[in-house]
Amino acid sequence: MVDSTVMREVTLTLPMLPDMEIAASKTATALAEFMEMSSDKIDEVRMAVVEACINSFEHSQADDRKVEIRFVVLGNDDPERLQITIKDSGVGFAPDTVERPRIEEKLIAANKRGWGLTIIKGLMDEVEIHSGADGTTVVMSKLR
Amino acid sequence: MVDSTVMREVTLTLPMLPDMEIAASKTATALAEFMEMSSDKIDEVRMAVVEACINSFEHSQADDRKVEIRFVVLGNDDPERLQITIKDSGVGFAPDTVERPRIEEKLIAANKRGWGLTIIKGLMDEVEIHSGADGTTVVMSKLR
Amino acid sequence: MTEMLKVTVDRRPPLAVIYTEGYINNQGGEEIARVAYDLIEGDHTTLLLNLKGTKIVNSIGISILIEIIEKMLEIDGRLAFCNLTPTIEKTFHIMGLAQYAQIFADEEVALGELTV
Amino acid sequence: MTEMLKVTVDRRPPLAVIYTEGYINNQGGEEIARVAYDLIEGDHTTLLLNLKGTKIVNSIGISILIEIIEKMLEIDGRLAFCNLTPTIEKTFHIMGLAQYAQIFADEEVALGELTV
Ligand SMILES: Nc1ncnc2c1ncn2[C@@H]1O[C@H](COP(=O)(O)OP(=O)(O)O)[C@@H](O)[C@H]1O
Ligand SMILES: Nc1ncnc2c1ncn2[C@@H]1O[C@H](COP(=O)(O)OP(=O)(O)O)[C@@H](O)[C@H]1O
Repeated sequence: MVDSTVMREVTLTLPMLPDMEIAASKTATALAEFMEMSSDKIDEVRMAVVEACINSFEHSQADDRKVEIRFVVLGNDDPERLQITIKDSGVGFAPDTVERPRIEEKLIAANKRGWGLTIIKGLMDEVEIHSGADGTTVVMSKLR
Repeated sequence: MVDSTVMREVTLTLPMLPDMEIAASKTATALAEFMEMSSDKIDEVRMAVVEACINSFEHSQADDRKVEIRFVVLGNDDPERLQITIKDSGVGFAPDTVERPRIEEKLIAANKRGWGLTIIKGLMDEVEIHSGADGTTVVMSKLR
Repeated sequence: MTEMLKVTVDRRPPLAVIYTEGYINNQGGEEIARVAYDLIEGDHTTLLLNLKGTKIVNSIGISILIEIIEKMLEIDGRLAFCNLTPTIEKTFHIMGLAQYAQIFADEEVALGELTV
Repeated sequence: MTEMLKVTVDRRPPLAVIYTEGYINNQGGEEIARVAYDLIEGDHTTLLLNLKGTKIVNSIGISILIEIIEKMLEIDGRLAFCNLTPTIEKTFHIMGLAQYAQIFADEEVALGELTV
């Protein structure tokens, strides 16, 4: 990751309840607009945030039913990168064992799900997933 | 205040830096939209949130340079009320000694400022201000 | 409470255009599927999903759209899309969905191609 | 970085219409004031502020608008507003500002009234 200073840091704590991912996507929009990111890139960030949130909502089984999100604007003189960290304290999973979904298979499979991580990786510039018994942390970022 | 249950609670921590009030206003929008508040009321909430944030930014002198915001959707069966608490750990002030600004005077005065609290009270349904040596907490709410 | 997806339909047998307005999440996807299956029962074999009013989708919603595509392939019909936001279009490409469902810029272009 | 307010002007001496686009905060207010004072110097005595492109203002920005109103009262000119969002209009009423600056629904109505 490029070395740059934190210019702004905002944290958001969301309950794992329907539609709350939209709150996260709006907060992300505010920071991305502050950075003067293009509206297409802002849209990509929004979608990635939504996917990471619903993954925590659906899969984490976290007892506290909360997701913590940290938005950081990084840059040296100007905002260069928006880094978003989405953290749950759930059961975790092994990211390396998740198979990349293939549309030909999904079209005939009973379970058509399994696209979230693929979408996040496709829309963001950098994605790291740390997961274990303490929960899951997705760190993703987008260059301006 | 009407007795009702917390249906959703979202917290946001913002740095006291230019434009960060917009992040708070967007998060507020997400919750107000979730409640299906009318777009005019949502706009009123947004403006009140902006005013409360910039008051903390400008006047609190808080060492941590942070504002904590709590958004709570209250309701028994359906969302009834959006309560927003904006808290800083600054120097505080005595709300009762703040004079209500009068436009005739402001028009000829050197200092034309002093409208924030009046606007907040005018736009929200309920406003309580707790302030002291530990800082200031504004609790405001809007009925759907 | 939960922002509901609004779905409207313009029937032009054997084609039908489905318009959406709002967030295509779990419920949104199911609402579209319900409408699509009704149309299929009514012998509409080409469905055009006009997403002009949809600025945001999630992967659960898209999974339900994949179910509809599967169904269309079974009956030798087809599902096409138009008026996608650049991000939704990019997402469909990331997923490879674009191979199984045509994507058109707008409804005029789509109808021109789908009705020949 | 900070979302800057865009200000454009349509000069129709002795009137001028000022159009804004974006957030009227501290800097936004100052930008409007700069433009307004230029117009006043250029003998424009009636200014119409069309806020069609402004969905949000803050009280610091409005305080700067009060300065402009003061200036206009001094020179026997006037400042009027049009295309306010309901919330901005409500705020101006809460402040009593509406007594010192006329508020019109849209530019057509405003120009009709201001140019008689
Ligand atoms: N925050 C999380 N906590 C626990 N498991 C997760 C989390 N995020 C993803 N996973 C696991 O990774 C799998 C793949 O996730 P994803 O690609 O988003 O697809 P989907 O959510 O549709 O299954 C999930 O099915 C789940 O098993
Ligand atoms: N969070 C706060 N911390 C300390 N003082 C405050 C705070 N909010 C308001 N005040 C005090 O109350 C006064 C009135 O505030 P307000 O009505 O918003 O007008 P303005 O911010 O333009 O002065 C401020 O000038 C300040 O002295």
